[in-house]
Amino acid sequence: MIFPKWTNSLPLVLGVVAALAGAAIVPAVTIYLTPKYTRAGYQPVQPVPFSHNIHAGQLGVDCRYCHNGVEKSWFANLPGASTCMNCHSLVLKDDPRLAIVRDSAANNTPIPWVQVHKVPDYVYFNHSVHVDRGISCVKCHGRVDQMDEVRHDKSFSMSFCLDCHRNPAANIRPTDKVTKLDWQWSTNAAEAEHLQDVNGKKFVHDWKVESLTSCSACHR
Amino acid sequence: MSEKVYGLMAEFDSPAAILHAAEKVRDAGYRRWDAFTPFPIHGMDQVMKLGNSLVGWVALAGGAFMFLNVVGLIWFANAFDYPLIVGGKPMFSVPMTFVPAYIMLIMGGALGALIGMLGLNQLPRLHHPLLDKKRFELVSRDKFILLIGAQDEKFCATETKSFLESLGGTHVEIVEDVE
Amino acid sequence: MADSLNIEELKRLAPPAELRRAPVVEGKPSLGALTDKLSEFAEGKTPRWWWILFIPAAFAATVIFPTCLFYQVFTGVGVWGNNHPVMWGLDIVNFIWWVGVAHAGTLISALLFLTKQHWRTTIGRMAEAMTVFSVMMAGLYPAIHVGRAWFDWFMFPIPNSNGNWPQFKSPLMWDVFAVNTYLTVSTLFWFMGMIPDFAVFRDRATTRVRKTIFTALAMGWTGSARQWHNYEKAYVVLCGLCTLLVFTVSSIVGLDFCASQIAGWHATIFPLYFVIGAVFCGFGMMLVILVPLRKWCSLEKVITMSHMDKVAKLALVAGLIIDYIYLQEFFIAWYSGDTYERWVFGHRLFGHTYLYLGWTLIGINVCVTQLLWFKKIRSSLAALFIIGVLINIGMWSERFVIVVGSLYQEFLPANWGKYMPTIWDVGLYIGTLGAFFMLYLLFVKFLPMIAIAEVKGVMPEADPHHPLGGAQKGDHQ
Amino acid sequence: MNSNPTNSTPANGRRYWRSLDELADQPEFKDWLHREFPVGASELVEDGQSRRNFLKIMSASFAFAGIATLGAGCRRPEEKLEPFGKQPENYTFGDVQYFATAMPTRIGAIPLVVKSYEGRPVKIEGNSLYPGSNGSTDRYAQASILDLYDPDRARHFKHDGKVVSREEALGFLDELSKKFAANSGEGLAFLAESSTSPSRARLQKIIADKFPKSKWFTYDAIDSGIHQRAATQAFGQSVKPVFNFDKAKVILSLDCDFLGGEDDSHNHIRKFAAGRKAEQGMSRLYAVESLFTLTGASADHRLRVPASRIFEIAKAISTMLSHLHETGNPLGQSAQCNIEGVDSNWVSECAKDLVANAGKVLVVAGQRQPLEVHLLAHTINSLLDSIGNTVGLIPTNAVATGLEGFDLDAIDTLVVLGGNPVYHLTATAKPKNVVRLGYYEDETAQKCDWNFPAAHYLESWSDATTSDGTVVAVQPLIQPLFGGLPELEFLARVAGESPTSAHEIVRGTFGGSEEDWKKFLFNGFANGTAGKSETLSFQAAVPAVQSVATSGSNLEVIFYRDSKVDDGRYANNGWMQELPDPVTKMTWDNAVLISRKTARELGVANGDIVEISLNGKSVKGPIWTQPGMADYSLGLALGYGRERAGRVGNSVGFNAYKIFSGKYIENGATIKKTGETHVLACTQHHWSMEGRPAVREANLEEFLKEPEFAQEKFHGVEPPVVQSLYANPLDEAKKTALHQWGMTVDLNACVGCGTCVVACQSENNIPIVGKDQVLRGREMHWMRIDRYFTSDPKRKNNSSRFSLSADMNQTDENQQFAEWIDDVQAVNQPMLCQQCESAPCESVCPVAATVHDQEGLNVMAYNRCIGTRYCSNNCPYKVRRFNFLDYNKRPLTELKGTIYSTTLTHKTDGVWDLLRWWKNPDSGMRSEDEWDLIKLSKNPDVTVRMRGVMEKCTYCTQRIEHAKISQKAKAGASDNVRLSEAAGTIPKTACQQACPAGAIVFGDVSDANSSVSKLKLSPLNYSVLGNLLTKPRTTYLARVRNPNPAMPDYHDPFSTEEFESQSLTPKGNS
Repeated sequence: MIFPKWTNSLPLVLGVVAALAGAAIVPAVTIYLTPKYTRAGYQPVQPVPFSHNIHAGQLGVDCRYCHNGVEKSWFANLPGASTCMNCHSLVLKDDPRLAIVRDSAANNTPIPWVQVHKVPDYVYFNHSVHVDRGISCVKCHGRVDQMDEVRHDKSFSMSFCLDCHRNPAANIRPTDKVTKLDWQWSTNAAEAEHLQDVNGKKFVHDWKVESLTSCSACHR
Repeated sequence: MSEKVYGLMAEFDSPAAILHAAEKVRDAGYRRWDAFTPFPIHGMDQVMKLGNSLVGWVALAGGAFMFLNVVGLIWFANAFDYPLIVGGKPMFSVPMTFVPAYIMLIMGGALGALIGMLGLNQLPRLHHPLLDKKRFELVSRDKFILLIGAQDEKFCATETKSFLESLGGTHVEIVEDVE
Repeated sequence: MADSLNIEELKRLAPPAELRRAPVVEGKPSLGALTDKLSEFAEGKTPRWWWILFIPAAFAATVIFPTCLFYQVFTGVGVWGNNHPVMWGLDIVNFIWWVGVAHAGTLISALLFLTKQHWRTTIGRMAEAMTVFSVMMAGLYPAIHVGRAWFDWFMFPIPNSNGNWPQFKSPLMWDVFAVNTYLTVSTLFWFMGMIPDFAVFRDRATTRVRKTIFTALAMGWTGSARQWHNYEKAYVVLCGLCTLLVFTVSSIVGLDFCASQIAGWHATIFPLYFVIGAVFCGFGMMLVILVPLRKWCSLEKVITMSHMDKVAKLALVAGLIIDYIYLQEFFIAWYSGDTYERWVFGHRLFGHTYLYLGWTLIGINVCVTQLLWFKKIRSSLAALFIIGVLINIGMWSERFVIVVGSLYQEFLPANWGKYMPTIWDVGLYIGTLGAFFMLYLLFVKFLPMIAIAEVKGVMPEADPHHPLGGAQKGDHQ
Repeated sequence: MNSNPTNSTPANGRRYWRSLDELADQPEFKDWLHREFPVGASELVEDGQSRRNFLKIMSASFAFAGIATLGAGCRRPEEKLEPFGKQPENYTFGDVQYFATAMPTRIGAIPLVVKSYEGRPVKIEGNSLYPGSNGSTDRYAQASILDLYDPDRARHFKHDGKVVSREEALGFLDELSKKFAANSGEGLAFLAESSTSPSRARLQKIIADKFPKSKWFTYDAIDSGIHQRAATQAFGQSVKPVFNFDKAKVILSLDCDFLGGEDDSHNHIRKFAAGRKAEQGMSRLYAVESLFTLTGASADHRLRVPASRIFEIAKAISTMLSHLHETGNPLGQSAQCNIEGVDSNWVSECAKDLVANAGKVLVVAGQRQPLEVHLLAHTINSLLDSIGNTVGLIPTNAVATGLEGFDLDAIDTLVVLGGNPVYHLTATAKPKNVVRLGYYEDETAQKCDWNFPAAHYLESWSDATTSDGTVVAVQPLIQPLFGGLPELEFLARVAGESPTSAHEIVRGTFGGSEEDWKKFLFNGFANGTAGKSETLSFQAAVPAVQSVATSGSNLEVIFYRDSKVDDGRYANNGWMQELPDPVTKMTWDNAVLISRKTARELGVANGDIVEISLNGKSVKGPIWTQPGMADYSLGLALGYGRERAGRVGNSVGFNAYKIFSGKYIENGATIKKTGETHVLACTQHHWSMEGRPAVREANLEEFLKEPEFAQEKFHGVEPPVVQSLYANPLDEAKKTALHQWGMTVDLNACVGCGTCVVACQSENNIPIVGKDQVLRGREMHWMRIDRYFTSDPKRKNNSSRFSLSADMNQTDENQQFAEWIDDVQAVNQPMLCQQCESAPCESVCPVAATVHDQEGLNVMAYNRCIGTRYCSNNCPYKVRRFNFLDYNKRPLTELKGTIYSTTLTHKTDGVWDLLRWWKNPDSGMRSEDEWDLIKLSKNPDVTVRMRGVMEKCTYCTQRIEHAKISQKAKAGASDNVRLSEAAGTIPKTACQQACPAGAIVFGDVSDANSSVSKLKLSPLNYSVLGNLLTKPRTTYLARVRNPNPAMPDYHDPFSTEEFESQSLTPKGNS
């Protein structure tokens, strides 16, 4: 006899192990190998400790003050140092943390900001059409006004885009509220949801908002 | 290492012999016994009153499960979750669904049959007391062995042995279960 | 006393000689002798012919095959001769051809089992092995012929963060299911059939290594009546499902063509056409394999001339159906009045560039096949071997003519072009042939190439109601 | 000013833009900083985002699409975004900018609008503001942008073959100028190509004044100035003719390929197409020619005669007309012409037709024809009151061209401006000193002492005059990539002028107020500067030309301007090399064109290399049998056989200049078979349409009788009526979609010039594949022009039935021996994705990589494609193209080879490709500098496809999306999101925009008022292969020919006759 008696339970054990492994691997892959994990949460250290929390949150500077191309271009540009200097030539004018900015403004040496949000090259995302049509910054970038250093908040996977494209009514808001990241229809959650539903449908109808899910919407 | 009696085996020379012996064992009121043969012996099923194998039902269940799953998957993937206009054809229709669902029915049926067979036979079972017996190796060749299990209510090492010998069985031996 | 009575009775009951079934195994061996005979080759010393065949096959499988494969995957489909308009060339020709080769195996082992053809038992296992290995080769082609093979997983319905799914309207999608199912089911069937024989090998094993391996493979098979009971049921079910597969897989491959728009492809006959073509091709391959093996493995008494005769007759039947389909295809093309159809079918025989292949398929599949009507031919092993090789060539030509011949001159003459395979196309084909024969030789050498238990099971000695099975007078119920 | 390059940091930029630093202190650079329409070249350096955006390339890095790149720490690699230090005003990053400029040609200029992305030009369009223009260009203009990014262009200042600094080189020019200022130009000579630039003329004058003893030669290998010289001689004043094909009712072309090989053809095509509208009366074109040209293909009647006999025919016609003019009698028996081999009825009936349409007649002579033929043409034009009607005469400056008096010994220093005289003239001797401004380090550069890299016209300031005399601006879109000099600056430096900046020179020439100047630059042209046509009378004697009878031992040779490489200048332009010749469909080669009969007589066949001997010189080239070619003529395209063109153009074809002596038509040639053969790569192998109703034609008469001749019930053949079992989900989507896109292609307007093909290639980042791949049928053009030769079916031994007909058996290689190719008609059919509503390609894709969007586009998601190629197999139109190899990433040197290097074994820049790919999946098998230029040249709006991916036309979906997004962004919180033709917001596809004939119309078919909807209602509208029920969105307007019933060669269009002979139900039997 080659095999001892305990081997008789081997098939069962192996089966159970395989089942358990499968049960572990599948969620592990879906959690750790998808953009929800690999992208969301990315928070690189930036050359200048610029705080969106202070500027956009506490001081209430509108997003478009710095990202001024966002309504016109596919690209939400980063401001030139000259934009920073509009204020910082007066405020904190000698702060050592702003040395790079002053240098950049004076010598036109670009500040090497680390890119946080990015879609693959074959995806043609256009900021202007979203922002101008009532999709708020917060929908993709999260509460940037509460972040000291910008963090990649959402997954930016294709299904993330599709979720909204399939149901724009649930995400659309008045165009003047687009950059108000903390804006709600109402402070009451249930009421807010109801208003979103009613008004969202109305906007989608009135503005002829399309629910584009075919390839041509994003890929060219 | 403890040894336990597993049963008594007796050897027969022809299919007819073991079939006759089996009939007598059955008639003698034994319940825990089995016949080991190099090939299935026509009529043994009836002698042992095995009835209809459940394998067929397992296969049917496997096939039906796969079929319905594939139909559901296709409807979910192409018509519900992400409907796209493809070639001017409907999102969900019988022709596009039937072929893959049907072929997966075969897959499910086959898997069901194999798994059912293995499961009902409690295979794989790499350790078996009989495999220790030198004479048992002839079962896969040209001998036919009848085994009466020790757990049978009527089992009695000496009586059963003589009973088996009376049936014409040769090489009647005790089979031990080695831990 | 008993013997004489039985013989008297048998003589009375026996049908006339010409209607009598030929014995499955000649020479009336005892069950034990038969077991020895059938295990002999796998247990014996490896003969020289095996090495002579194995070394080149292994070279093709381990050197030529990966070289061609990696070169193609790393460089692009452009290394092949495929072009615009002939986007599919040898890759798909060989795919269909290999699928075809596979089919006879399933047909022999499954359909003939259901129809209770006992003679199938001696060649069934070899046919199944042929099926398994050729489906492996076939399945490889669709996977690697694509431009970006590393994205093949797009074709499987795996939930992903892109939210994308495969497109189930595509016949190629059906192919994915069909080929995978075929590979899985035929492997299961093949393996399950081998379990009792693994037990035979286990019990005969003389070395510890063999004992260990075959004990593991036999999975504890004891041959108990209860095991046989479930086993037989499962076997019948699998046979039924495999029979369905015979008709389904090639039909689905045929759907790749008939669901398209192209003249020469867009025909409802294709599923049947491909099934019969596949079976025909497979019987050809069966002849090619059986003729030498029965001799070299000294299996003349197990795979008798009667077996060869039956395989040849089946090949003839398949060939005749194929001929009918050819006739019908050309007739419909003419009768339809469709310019494009007429052009394509006219060009198959009377065109240019590929007309040699067109005539090859007519010459072999229509003409050479008719030789099988003659008993003399059917009883000549050399003739059968040659016809087997020719059938494979003929069917390969047919695949080529269908795939390339319909693509190279279709609707708009401005698109017309030509296709010539490159060394990488041919190299990959040689590589798959090598891999197939390498696997087959390994199978023959190491695994039970004949279904020992099954053959024993159909011997008269195995019938408890037959005198040779130990039946006494009065046992008949 | 968008940005301030002086402040840029080139630290992480590639070597190209280093020049910006070096240049920063140059005065012309400062000038560039302050000019009107700045560009953001510095962006290239500064902004990582834009650099990424150069190339929307998809690569294997996305193998885990949706799982993100598994870089360090399971995160993607860090990328930097580097914004401006100073925020530029009025500039939005990512926005497209358009600048007006012009491409100078020999006798004119093409007004252009160039699309620029982050400071680099990416696409050239015609300037539709330009009076009369429809915003079209020609193929050369479309392809010229690739030259800008040519990695092989001259990059260095060189002296005696060694690289010198820019300062040193410019210092030399100063010395040169001083040296010759001292001796008033003794021994100084200039050799320039002709130019219409007023600024250059001004500088030329300055030079002539400053160096009175210097000499100036203008020489072009392709002489397009003959029209002007002939008109000047004919009318006694310095005028150039403008041909108004749109005003003509009857046009007679005397070997004039005005639709193809002649300069300014895009204007001619536009005007010609305008006069050929079937519903509104159409002109009739008679062509007498030897080569089969595009003009011949468009002709209603074509007479094939040797080019050297055109004079006789012109003479006969003019004699008949003079007779009429003098006697007032209609043409009688006396006016029969007696030319051997020419049907006299053809000539006399043609003459009658001319007379009958007096005042609306236009006779044009080809530029390769001698002056005498031109004079005869003007004689006829004058007799028939064409002057001032169909022929405008615009006053112009007389330009001396040619090399008369060019004496090498008398020249001390020769300044060569552009051109490639060593190649064109096969010159061997050289003057003492040669200074050259050249775009490439070509054959001429090898022989020059000093080489100055020239700036591309998209990099330089200049001006030009179009063929109708309008002054247009040439302004730069990008700083010279390799610091090349604009021609004007170079000349100014030689002249010792100040300022030397081209900008200031042009500004100086222009004069006028600042306001006018701004307007000039904005519009790209100066309004109202077009020449006014003068009415002059013919006043010249036409000398007789002795015609020579051609035969097998006395062949005629015709040297013609190649439709792709021009005189050789585009030899290193891959788009042009790979563009199929409009007539032969040949790529990457030229050949000895010959007629079937002549080839048979001389025992040569396609691909045989023959040696042509002419006047003691000889050249070897492969034979190509050209249907419809005159017997005993050889057609030789100039511009090939370059030895130092660059990696693309080297040793492509053979150099016909070797036997060229300045005359475009020569007699007395003989050919000899060498026994060698050469493989020619054509993109279309089969010549005949085999009677299939792909192109549908009728004569005008039939069209008037039965306007719906082209409908689905084409000539009595009913399409099968098949009802689909299921409703098309697109029909449901139509209810809510904003637009439904559709296109019509007017086969009556299309002449097959191929501009659309190049435009599509430029717009959609379509790679070139090289000759070997073309031979394997793997060219990548999304849009192709199918060209069929049709013939009298009676001459074909053919039948569609199951017969062993000779024709069916014939391979494409043997078409050249078939007699039917002698007299053929040609039809062209632009073929692009038909955007079928029931697209066969979609349903077979296993991964849904190609699906329909709600607006009826058959879209293709490249990043989803796995490359099963099933879609292409199932496409009846075969308009899908597959990346068999990594065409973008393969090195240029592999364009001609057959061995494919693979990432497994190949090294680039000394590193194994597999390793490079592992580190950066975007890297190619091309060296970094080459790869960078390639990235620059790509359109960032379109994904660059990797190998293994199927690609196709999507009606320029990037343009549609751009228009839709702009409209939606503009609409904001309103429902004004629909694009409409009335509002001018409908985008144009690249092919549509480029088409000189306006044959392609694209638009919203759900808008009943759009022009495409109206065209689809035309009775001429039909679907190709409509009976397959694919329901194409691209439909065709059938072609109507307008032959003269009185002519001896009047017949139904051959394609119709072929169709009827193949059809089971003959005409009238339905």
